Amino acid sequence: MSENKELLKNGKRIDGRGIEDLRDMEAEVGIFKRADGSGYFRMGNTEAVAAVFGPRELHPKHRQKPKRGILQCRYNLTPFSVEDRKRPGPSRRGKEIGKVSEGALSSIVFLEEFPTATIDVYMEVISADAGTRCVALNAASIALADAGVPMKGLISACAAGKIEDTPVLDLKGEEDKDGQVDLPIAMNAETGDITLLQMDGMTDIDEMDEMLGLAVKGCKKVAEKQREALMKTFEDSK
Amino acid sequence: MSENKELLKNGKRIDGRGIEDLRDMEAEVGIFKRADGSGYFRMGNTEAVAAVFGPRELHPKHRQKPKRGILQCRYNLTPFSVEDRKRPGPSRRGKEIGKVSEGALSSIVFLEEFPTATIDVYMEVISADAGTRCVALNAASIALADAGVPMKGLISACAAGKIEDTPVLDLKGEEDKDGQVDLPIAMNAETGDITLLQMDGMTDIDEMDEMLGLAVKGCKKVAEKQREALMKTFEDSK
Amino acid sequence: MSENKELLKNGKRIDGRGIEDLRDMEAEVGIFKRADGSGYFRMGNTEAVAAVFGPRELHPKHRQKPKRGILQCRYNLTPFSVEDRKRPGPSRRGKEIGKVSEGALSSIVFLEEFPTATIDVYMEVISADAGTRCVALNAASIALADAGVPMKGLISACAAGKIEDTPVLDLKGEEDKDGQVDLPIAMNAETGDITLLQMDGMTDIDEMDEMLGLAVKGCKKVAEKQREALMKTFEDSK
Amino acid sequence: MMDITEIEEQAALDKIKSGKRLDGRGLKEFRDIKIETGVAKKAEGSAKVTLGDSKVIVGVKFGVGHPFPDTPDEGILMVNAELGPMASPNFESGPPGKDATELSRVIDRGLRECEALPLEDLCIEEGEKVWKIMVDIHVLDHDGNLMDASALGAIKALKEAYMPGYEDEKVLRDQEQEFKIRKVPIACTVGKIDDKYIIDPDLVEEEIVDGMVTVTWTEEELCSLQKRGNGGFKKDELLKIFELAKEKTTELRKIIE
Amino acid sequence: MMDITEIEEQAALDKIKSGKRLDGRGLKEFRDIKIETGVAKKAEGSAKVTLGDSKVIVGVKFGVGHPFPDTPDEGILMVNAELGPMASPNFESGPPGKDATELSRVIDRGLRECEALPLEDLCIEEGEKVWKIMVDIHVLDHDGNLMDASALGAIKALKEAYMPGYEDEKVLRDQEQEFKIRKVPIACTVGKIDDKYIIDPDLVEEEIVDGMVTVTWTEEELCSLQKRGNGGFKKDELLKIFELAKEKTTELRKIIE
Amino acid sequence: MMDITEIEEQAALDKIKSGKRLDGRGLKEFRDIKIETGVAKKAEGSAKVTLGDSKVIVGVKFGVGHPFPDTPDEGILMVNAELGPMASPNFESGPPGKDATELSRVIDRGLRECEALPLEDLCIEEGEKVWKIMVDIHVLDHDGNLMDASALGAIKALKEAYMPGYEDEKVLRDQEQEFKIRKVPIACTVGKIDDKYIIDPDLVEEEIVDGMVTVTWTEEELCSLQKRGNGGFKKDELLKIFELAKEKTTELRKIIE
Repeated sequence: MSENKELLKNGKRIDGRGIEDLRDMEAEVGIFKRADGSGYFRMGNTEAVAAVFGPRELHPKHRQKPKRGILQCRYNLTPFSVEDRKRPGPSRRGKEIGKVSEGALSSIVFLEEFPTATIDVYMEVISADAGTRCVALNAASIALADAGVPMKGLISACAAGKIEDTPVLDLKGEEDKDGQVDLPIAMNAETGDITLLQMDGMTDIDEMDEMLGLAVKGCKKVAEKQREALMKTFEDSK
Repeated sequence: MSENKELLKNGKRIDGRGIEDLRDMEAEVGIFKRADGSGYFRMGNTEAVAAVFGPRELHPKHRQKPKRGILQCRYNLTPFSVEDRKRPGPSRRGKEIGKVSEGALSSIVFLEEFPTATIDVYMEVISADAGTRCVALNAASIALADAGVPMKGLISACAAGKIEDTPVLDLKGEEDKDGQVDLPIAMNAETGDITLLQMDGMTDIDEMDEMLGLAVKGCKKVAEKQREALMKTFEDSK
Repeated sequence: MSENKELLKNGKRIDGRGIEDLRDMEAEVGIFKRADGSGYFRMGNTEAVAAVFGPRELHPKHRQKPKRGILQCRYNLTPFSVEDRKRPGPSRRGKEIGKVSEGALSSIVFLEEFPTATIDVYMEVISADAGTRCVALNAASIALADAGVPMKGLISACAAGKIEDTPVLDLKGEEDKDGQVDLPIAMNAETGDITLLQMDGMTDIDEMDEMLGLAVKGCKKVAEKQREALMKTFEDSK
Repeated sequence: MMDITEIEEQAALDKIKSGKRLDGRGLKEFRDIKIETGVAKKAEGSAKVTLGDSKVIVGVKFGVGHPFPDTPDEGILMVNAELGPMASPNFESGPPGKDATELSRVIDRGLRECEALPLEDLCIEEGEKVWKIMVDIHVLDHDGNLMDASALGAIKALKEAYMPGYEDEKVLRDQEQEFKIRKVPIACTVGKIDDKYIIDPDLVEEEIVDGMVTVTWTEEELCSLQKRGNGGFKKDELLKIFELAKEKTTELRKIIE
Repeated sequence: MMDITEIEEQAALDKIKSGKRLDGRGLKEFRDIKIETGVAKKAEGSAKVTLGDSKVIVGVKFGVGHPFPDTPDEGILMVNAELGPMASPNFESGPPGKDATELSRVIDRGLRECEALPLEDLCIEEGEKVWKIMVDIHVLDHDGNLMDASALGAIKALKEAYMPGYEDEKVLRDQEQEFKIRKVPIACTVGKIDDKYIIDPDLVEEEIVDGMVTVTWTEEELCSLQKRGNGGFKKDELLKIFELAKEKTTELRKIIE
Repeated sequence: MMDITEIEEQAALDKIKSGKRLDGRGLKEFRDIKIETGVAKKAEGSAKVTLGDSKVIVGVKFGVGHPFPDTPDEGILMVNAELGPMASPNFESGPPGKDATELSRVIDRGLRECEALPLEDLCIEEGEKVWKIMVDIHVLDHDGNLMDASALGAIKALKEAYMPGYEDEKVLRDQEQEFKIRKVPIACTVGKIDDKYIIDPDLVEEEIVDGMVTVTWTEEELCSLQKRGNGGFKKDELLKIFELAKEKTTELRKIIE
């Protein structure tokens, strides 16, 4: 990661945000008919939809676990979500994000209530301007709630990062490209349990402390937006 | 489609045929030992073989239908059937033709007599000089009869088309390449039910009327050839 | 195969070996924990490891044989085992060697004792300097013994070949590349039953007689090395 | 005994035989259609089509590539469709199956046969570099008649698309060049049940029709046909279906333009 | 209890032990062989081999491609075999499995080791463009001994093949240049049952042999060997098998030429 | 009823809660580590790491290829991991799954983020030809904590590797040029069970931890993080884990150098 653009000027970022500001957010619950639960989430120009199917029987049967269900995630970029069209089909990056997303979401679902079953979470990124895995998880989390899956809380995700040696919250595309550190996390906003954590870039423990602090704050704001959308659906359905 | 060759001259086509003439045909039934039914069909330089297996149990089991059997088609060009060698393996074109062939053949088979079963129809094009899907279906249809599958009739297929603004029957290679419309159909020649219909090119309803009329006539002639081949096998086996 | 290097000089080969000499060998049994049996074998700069799993249930079930087990082999070159990195994944060459290895090993295992089961043999070539299939089989054979699979004997393998019109034993890389014939065999050294035999190159029956004679001698020496390694493990485990 | 699906199918069937439909529509009426554009911010053009409860998003991307050997001075059109596991509990992950392949190929032919796109104008360097127009159809929610929804989405996304600049071997997506389509092919799927014809079959209806024909019209010409499903049609029925489709695509054309 | 296959296998076994075969052949006799050429009209050469009830079609296509880096001035030979689901109720669709791969590689080695094809003469532009000869073996009906049938079909199709012209980066298939093969490798598969050797095993016999060896001979030289199946052979048995195969391939050679 | 695995897991859990481990180790102790180099004779660098009963072999190969368009004057690093069926009764053949992909990508990031390799020095011809460094991780025996073993193996194999020569479009592997790595990233995986932290979890422990974090340190800087498994960590726990990993990687660094 290099720094050839001026990303920070008088404490303001290229899009006018302050250091601790998230991009504007939008959330919607229950957007699809066929899925058991579904959700949409947008942060700035990054947006994703998620659909949840299940709990349902897991095939092939030899993969079933007798004492608990499993949660499986598929993360995908639509071909038109990026600058240069992405070839359809699984990518190495997508496989990895699918796996860490399973780790992030499994801990909040009462999987022991669904022995032998699977809960399938499909996330599609519609447009990608940094933070795609966080936005996709935010959509997935409300889709799980929409599906009525028994959950211990909501997962809320956002990234902190470092640009021009300064920790900031929620990188957008140019900041991610020319920034120094990218630190996406996902968190149960009520308990403070961080269930996804990845980091690229060079840093130290003090900076990590600062960036994690920012990210935790960000997740709490994301959680508000998610709850608001869920509440709206709940009210609408009354 | 462009028109840079003279395809019609004094009502005669490049190979001397008139507008309503089919290419010469050849048909043979029962050409293979291992298959439950098999057939060969040729129209001009286009030729195909087909083999039928089943009714037999469908795997994997979760795809079985409790109240009726299914009919599955695989359409394939052999690597040496075309000008430039075709890489082995499924192509998008082949998948689509497989699907419309299933639609064309399923309606004449009493699938409700074979709950949970599959009838597998494999079609291989040996040489391709236009009209491959029709020729392959003609072979498949007699292969189904050869397999003793209970059927409501025979499926007979041929294409009409438009060259130099004139509707003609059964395009051959050069006509297809430089022609304006290609209209392959498959039909139960006894009932007149058209079970495959595709069309490329620009036309209107009047022309469609004319081309469909030609194609229907063509299918009836194909049906005669098919019946003749089946009869011959029947007599041979007496 | 061409002859542009001097491979033989005064009866000595490029590495100083005589015509009937094998390269130096190393063998080790029981090198892995998770596998039911495992082995390592080296001849000169060619080395391979093998792991055996089973007898265990064969999936999918419709492939099970009611009266006997099957033995399945996977032969693979690690990406870094050859000059130019090999792309991971199955190759045509690897598939063929897997198949002939199944033929070579199946005959010495009492497969009739394991109806419906499979014994899976995985062979990985760590470095390839000619004779890889033989070295891999030598490792696989001791891995089978290590797994406690009931066997009629050991399979021992090595290649004979022809360089500068002279039959020699156990080609190394340069000899294989510029040699005239490559003749890998595998043998039950006690009974003299040859269970793998392949040959590339031009030869006649007299030369074959001579080369087979050399290869048979070679296999017997290999068998000694294998037995020594098995004995050592046996003593160690006492 | 009938399961829930069968009961629903039977109800839909009875209703159609009486000249009505379960959701209250007339036989020759489309479900509600909503078309939004600019929905995929990184695409040069995009459209999301909501047809009843079916949802399809189409994105158009421009790229630069080698021309095909037989058309060295023409741009390339690629149409791809994904029917991913998100859209239906019955879909699985993996490469496009028969349904997705048919979907993309029918849309492709609709655009190609009427020469909707000015491919001859999309050559950068003859025999070496031409523009590739990549149309990706992504099905989000499948409640039937994906063909008509996808055809609408594809032509709408193409109408909205701009062409990026190209300089020094680089695609410049912040430069927007005009890109004009020439024809507007529109698909209409007609299903047959006994002697009734229905427009825009939903998922349940797709299961019970005797057969379907997807008919693609430009303003004046028929440019693609695809009979789908298992049943058969008499010649005269087909001619009536083409007429009906012409009438309905004329209606849809107003929404698009 | 034995199922039908087992009963058939037992009958075949008993027969062979008594020196005869179920279909009346002698132990060292091939089934009826029919070879037709020119069967695939778009191929530069083709042959269909009927060996008893086994049917194999082989097509030869020429194309132009990059040479391999280590042989910049030589043409390329590619042999591929497809054992598709048409040929046997036990075959499945998909990429070539172990059997198809072995089949193609044994035929390939038979052609390559004796330098049957004049690959050195097939260079168009050194390091850039050479002819590729693509031999595709397509199994239509599998009743055993595909190896010998395919080897026969491959060499016959190559003998019949012409080489197209090449001008202005285009393959001209209406120009027919002479293309001469130099050797005629022929394969003969010998199976062993107890102390008996059989030639040309059919499908049932392939299941009951102790092992098989496919031996490929040119007029004078042994050019490829492949032991198949599970059993083992003593050295002296092998030498006898090579002799027997030489005798039988000499017979087959007459049919081919 | 509990099966054997569950009994073993329960025993491991009880032990850890009492501050010990089944194999006698302390909570913050690695298993025995053995590193051998030069184990793959055709690789430019290789290392075999034995970590308890886990065994991983890493080979480094150099090749020449096209640079990426956005870094026309930089070499290319590729990291690949294979978790083949040899390493565990539960693994299947096939392309890398989620576990293998995560493994290779975490190792890749560890090397890439701290710029361990002098990629800028590996350009042969700008925009045309650069060196590719291909690091292949091959798991031989899987008894847990493949991440740390693979990271150790990768950096050790790279440290041992030489760079071949390149002349006349050919890679000359008998010429050995110096190739210096700049940083030594080392991974340490820390697992959490209730309020206990363990280092280097074995296979059974990987099943029972609440969660794990793989932390990669160079001498001075944190260069990659990956939380793994299902559980969650409080922010303060994470900071403690990073400290612990720093301490342990400093120990491991001594073995490597």
